[in-house]
Amino acid sequence: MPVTNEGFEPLIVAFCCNWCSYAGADLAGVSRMSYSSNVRIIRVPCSSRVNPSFIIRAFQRGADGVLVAGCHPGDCHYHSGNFFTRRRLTVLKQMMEYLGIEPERFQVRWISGSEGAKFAMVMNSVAEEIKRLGPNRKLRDVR
Amino acid sequence: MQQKVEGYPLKEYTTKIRQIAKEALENREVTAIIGWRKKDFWWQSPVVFLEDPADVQQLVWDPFTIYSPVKFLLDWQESCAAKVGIFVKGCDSRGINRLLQDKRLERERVAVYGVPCGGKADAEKIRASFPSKEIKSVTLIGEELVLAVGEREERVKAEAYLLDKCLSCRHPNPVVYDKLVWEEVSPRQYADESRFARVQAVESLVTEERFAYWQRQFDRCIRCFACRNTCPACNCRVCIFDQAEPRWLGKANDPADTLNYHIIRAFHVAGRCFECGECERICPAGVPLQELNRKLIKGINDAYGDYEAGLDPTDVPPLGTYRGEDPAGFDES
Amino acid sequence: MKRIGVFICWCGSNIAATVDIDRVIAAAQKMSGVVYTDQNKYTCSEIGQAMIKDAIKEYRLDRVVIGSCSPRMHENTFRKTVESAGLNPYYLEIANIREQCSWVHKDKEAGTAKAISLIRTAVAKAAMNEALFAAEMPVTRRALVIGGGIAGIQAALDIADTGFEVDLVEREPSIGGRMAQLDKTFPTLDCSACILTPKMVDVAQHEKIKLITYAEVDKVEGYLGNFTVTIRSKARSVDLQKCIGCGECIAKCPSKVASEFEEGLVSRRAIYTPFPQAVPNKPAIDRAHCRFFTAGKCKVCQKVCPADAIDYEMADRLLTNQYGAIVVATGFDTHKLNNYGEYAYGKHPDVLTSLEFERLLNASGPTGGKILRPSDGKEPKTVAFIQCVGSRDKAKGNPYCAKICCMYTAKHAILLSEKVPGSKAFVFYIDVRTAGKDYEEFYTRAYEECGASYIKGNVSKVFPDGDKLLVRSVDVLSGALVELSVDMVVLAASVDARADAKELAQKLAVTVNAHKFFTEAHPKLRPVDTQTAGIFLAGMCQGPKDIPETVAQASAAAVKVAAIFSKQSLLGNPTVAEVEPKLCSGDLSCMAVCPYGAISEQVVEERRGREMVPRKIAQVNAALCQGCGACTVACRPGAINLKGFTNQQILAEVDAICL
Amino acid sequence: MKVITEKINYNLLREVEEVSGQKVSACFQCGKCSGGCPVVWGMDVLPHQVLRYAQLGLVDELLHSKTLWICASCQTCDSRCPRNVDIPKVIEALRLIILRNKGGNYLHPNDLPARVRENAPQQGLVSAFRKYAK
Repeated sequence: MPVTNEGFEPLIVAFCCNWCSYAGADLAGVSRMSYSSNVRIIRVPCSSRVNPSFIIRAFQRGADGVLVAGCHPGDCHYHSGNFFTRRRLTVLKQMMEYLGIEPERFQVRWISGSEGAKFAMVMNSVAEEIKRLGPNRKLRDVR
Repeated sequence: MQQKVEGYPLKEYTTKIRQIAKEALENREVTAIIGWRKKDFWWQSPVVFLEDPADVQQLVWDPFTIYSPVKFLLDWQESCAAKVGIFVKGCDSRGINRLLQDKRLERERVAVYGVPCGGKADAEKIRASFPSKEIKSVTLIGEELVLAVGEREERVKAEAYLLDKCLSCRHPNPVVYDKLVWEEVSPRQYADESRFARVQAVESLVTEERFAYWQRQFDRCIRCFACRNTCPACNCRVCIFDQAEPRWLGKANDPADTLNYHIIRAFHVAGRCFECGECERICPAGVPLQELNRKLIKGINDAYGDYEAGLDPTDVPPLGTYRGEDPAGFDES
Repeated sequence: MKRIGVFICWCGSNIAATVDIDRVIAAAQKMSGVVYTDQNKYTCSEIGQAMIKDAIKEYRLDRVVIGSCSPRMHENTFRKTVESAGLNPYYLEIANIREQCSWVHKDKEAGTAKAISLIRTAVAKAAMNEALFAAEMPVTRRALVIGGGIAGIQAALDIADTGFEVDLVEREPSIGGRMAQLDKTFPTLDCSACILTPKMVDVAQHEKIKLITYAEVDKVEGYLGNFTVTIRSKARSVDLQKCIGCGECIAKCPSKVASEFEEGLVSRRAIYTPFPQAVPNKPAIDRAHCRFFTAGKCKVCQKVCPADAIDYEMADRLLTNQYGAIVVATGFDTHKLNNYGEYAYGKHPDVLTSLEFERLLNASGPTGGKILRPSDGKEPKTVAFIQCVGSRDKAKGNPYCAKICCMYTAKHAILLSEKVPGSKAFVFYIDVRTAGKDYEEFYTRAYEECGASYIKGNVSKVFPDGDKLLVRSVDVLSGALVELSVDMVVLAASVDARADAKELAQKLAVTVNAHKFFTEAHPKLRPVDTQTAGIFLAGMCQGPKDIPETVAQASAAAVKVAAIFSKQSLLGNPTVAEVEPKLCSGDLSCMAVCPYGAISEQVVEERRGREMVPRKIAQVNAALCQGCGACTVACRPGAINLKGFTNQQILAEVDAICL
Repeated sequence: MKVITEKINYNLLREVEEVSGQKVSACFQCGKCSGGCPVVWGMDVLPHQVLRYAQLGLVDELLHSKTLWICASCQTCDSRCPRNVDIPKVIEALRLIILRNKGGNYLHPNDLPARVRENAPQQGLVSAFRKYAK
């Protein structure tokens, strides 16, 4: 049966580090680069502040996709935070895929404060992928 | 390769264990001993605490001393300041290191007696071939399992009746001990090949099949938290799943919460799990938790280099460190 | 229940054009805890801010949510607004409905829905906001400078000139460092000693500077404003108070050792000053080579000393001092050429390193400033300079560029042409890098005016050939093979971090990179800071650089120090991690991931039954914590939380944003 | 080709510099001359290589090169050189060295095909002989 996701407006939660990706989002705004309004941003000081529990919780509460964005490796405002992020979220992502969650649902990207255009592009591509996948049913609370 | 009878004599092991325990208690080196004893049924050899030297006759070493005694050390240390002696298999000894690395154990308050282990028997596998009610005793002689079934004695190849985790065990000899009970045994052949076999089988499924497979497993989960309670790597004083503020995990039986529990539990032991398999053994619902734990071990090994937890209590687990050139499991462009 | 006020800013038409403000207000009024809502054309204007202050007072608001531009824009403005109305500034939460909403979404329907969601999220977080206070830390207004080369000298002088006390620690018997070894400096060719010596004297005479030579840092504890440093003052065996610096002892000392300062080209005595202009110009006994200390008798120096300053009994002393800030200026080592057998260094006396050649050029050097071949004392007519020896060599040297070699080799070529008329320099290079003011012109002078022949091609091998040296290479520009017979070969040895840089880094709780150069806090924007607050870097210890850059960095570090000392006390960052003792298991996973060394172990007394028992848990030093939150995820039981971004707050945000 | 101590002929290089009035050592081998030369397709040694060989003291190598006779002295290279080296003058100097050494003419009027001889403008002929003959 062909799945049509016409009219489906996904909800995407993006955890953005204050120094790079959140600034990148601001730059996208200042440059008036429009991107999908399905993306909602939560500001965190560093991508290493993002607890896997937050990600799972977002899915439980109905997020159709979750994105964690931080500074490029080596550029972390806190020197090494994103290096830990990289290991932790690599493990989490491997596990979620292993448990049968579509890889596109949970993504991690490096977006610097000067990459407004990249921010907009990534948001659009993530929104597009999630739209194609349809709603998150696997990790969503039933009640 | 046929192992000689004298290479792994369970009876002598037991005698030696009792002797060590007796001496330690009598000399007041320790105030209590943690070991195993025989219970009512042939497949039961649970953990026992002894304080009286006269009780050491209860101690046994047989094919069913499967249970890890390590986690009891936490309770012991919380409740009293005295020194305790503990008998450990290879896997249990890595649990000691696990607690040491997590600074949850004071080494000088524990006397560790290492017992080289030839593998433990799987009661399920035995029941499948022999009438459980007629089995009187089971023992291991060399590479043969010797069963007293009714009036007969049955001798079968042990390998077919050992626990899966023992077949893929890389460290049958204790890695930390104050005293070794017997000579070291040689690690099992083909252990490495079977280590990730089940993980690879699940990996080979497509996404939707994998999800369906795990849903079937987790559907049975009653969230009794036994896997957490028995796991030596799950040694937090207050587990996040027990906290009310913030409430990390919903209390109702929602499948998403069950998934949440299993993802976060596995994440918390990632890079720290040392494959003792206690979680899977204890699970009343038969959730194959080792398939999840080992997936993370495999993933970490592939990405960040081979690492085995519980071998060196002074190193830093893989998620507590990094290298600048680490690969990522996501798009880094 | 919190009393939350929500204020929506139009930002002129910037927000109002894409977001239906009235609908957002209507939605906000229904949110839990919201007791007041208002809107304004420009909330950041004085009128807008006054409106917030009035509402706080009139409606007894205890949390404020502002829907406006990015918090990166006006968070501080509005925090002050809230504070002036008597609330803690951290009771404020901003919803970014301009940069991350109205400016990026064209559709008013979607924009309005998203704005409502963002406001709801901010309200959910604000309800959990707690009053935060920055920790106040007293400052010890005394600086420690480690290393007495040009970097340390400049930093010490600049700090001292701002009126603050400085201790300058140098491990050799004299300050001066590498620059003292140099003859001339590029690109102006002014004499190194002429510009350095006055600064060395200034250091010695400055009333705010305490010079501690022949000493090393043993232990560093504490944090920004409050470091406790133990300095090991090595036994000099000469009493600096008594010594008059006459040099009698040196003249009579019977033990000779290769002079480190002269790069081993000549020898010094066991009791020695490293070089004639040394500061302090008083000797030290090198006990490893002193006849008395090695063989048990001699004492000639004691006999000849007119001031009775020789003290064989002297022992290392440990000095413990308090400092508010530390400047690390420990310099560099030259690359050891053990891996470069092809250049015949050590096999033929006329193959020299650049620093050895520098000493030949120097008027106070072993040849009195004449360029003479070590083998036969004759002037070399042709000299081959080989660049990048150990630099840009992933295989057996350093992968990085040593940065200074191109320029000093140009200098050497120029000086050669001046000192040996009719001579010819051949410079073998991979690339010539001359980024710097007047540098390209200087290099041009070498090949255009001074006749240096630059050959693009790394030398493959140097063959000793009688009293000549045969240099084999290729000129990659023409493709011609090159085989030249020269009188001398000079190797531009790469620069390495100090061999013991990592040990010092560990003492300081700062990091080094793969090549043991100290790591700056940010490669572009904080090149002088380390990631440990209050510890700064100057000069080569951070990475290859030339004298102007070194001096600039040293002065920059001095300003950073002075900025700290300009205050009586420092306010810390209030959004720091904190440990909940009940939850902490004490496994210190947090400590492993903390880039600032802000987490340590502490023992707390805890009730168990009817007794108190000690237990080890983690503790956060708020002065060191920068608030990244990496520890919060490393902590499995969630015992360590980040103020301002707590687990509770973020989970509440997640719950709200998904509604 | 090989640069060896014995082959280096700085005397000849000095002569080139004297005749041309150009400083060969000024060139830093950026290659802009060769990149823009309109007749480079016919050359065996490219303009920047001419200077390189000269710098290395390998003037002899150049004297056998076809390039000297292909160069049209159009000054394209010279007008673009960042180091202000007038390459046509250097090449001219090399030609002169050959011619002077030979003591003869490279181009004799009889070498020209009859049709060229008859139809070529006089000014062109004069200029050609100025370049190719003594």
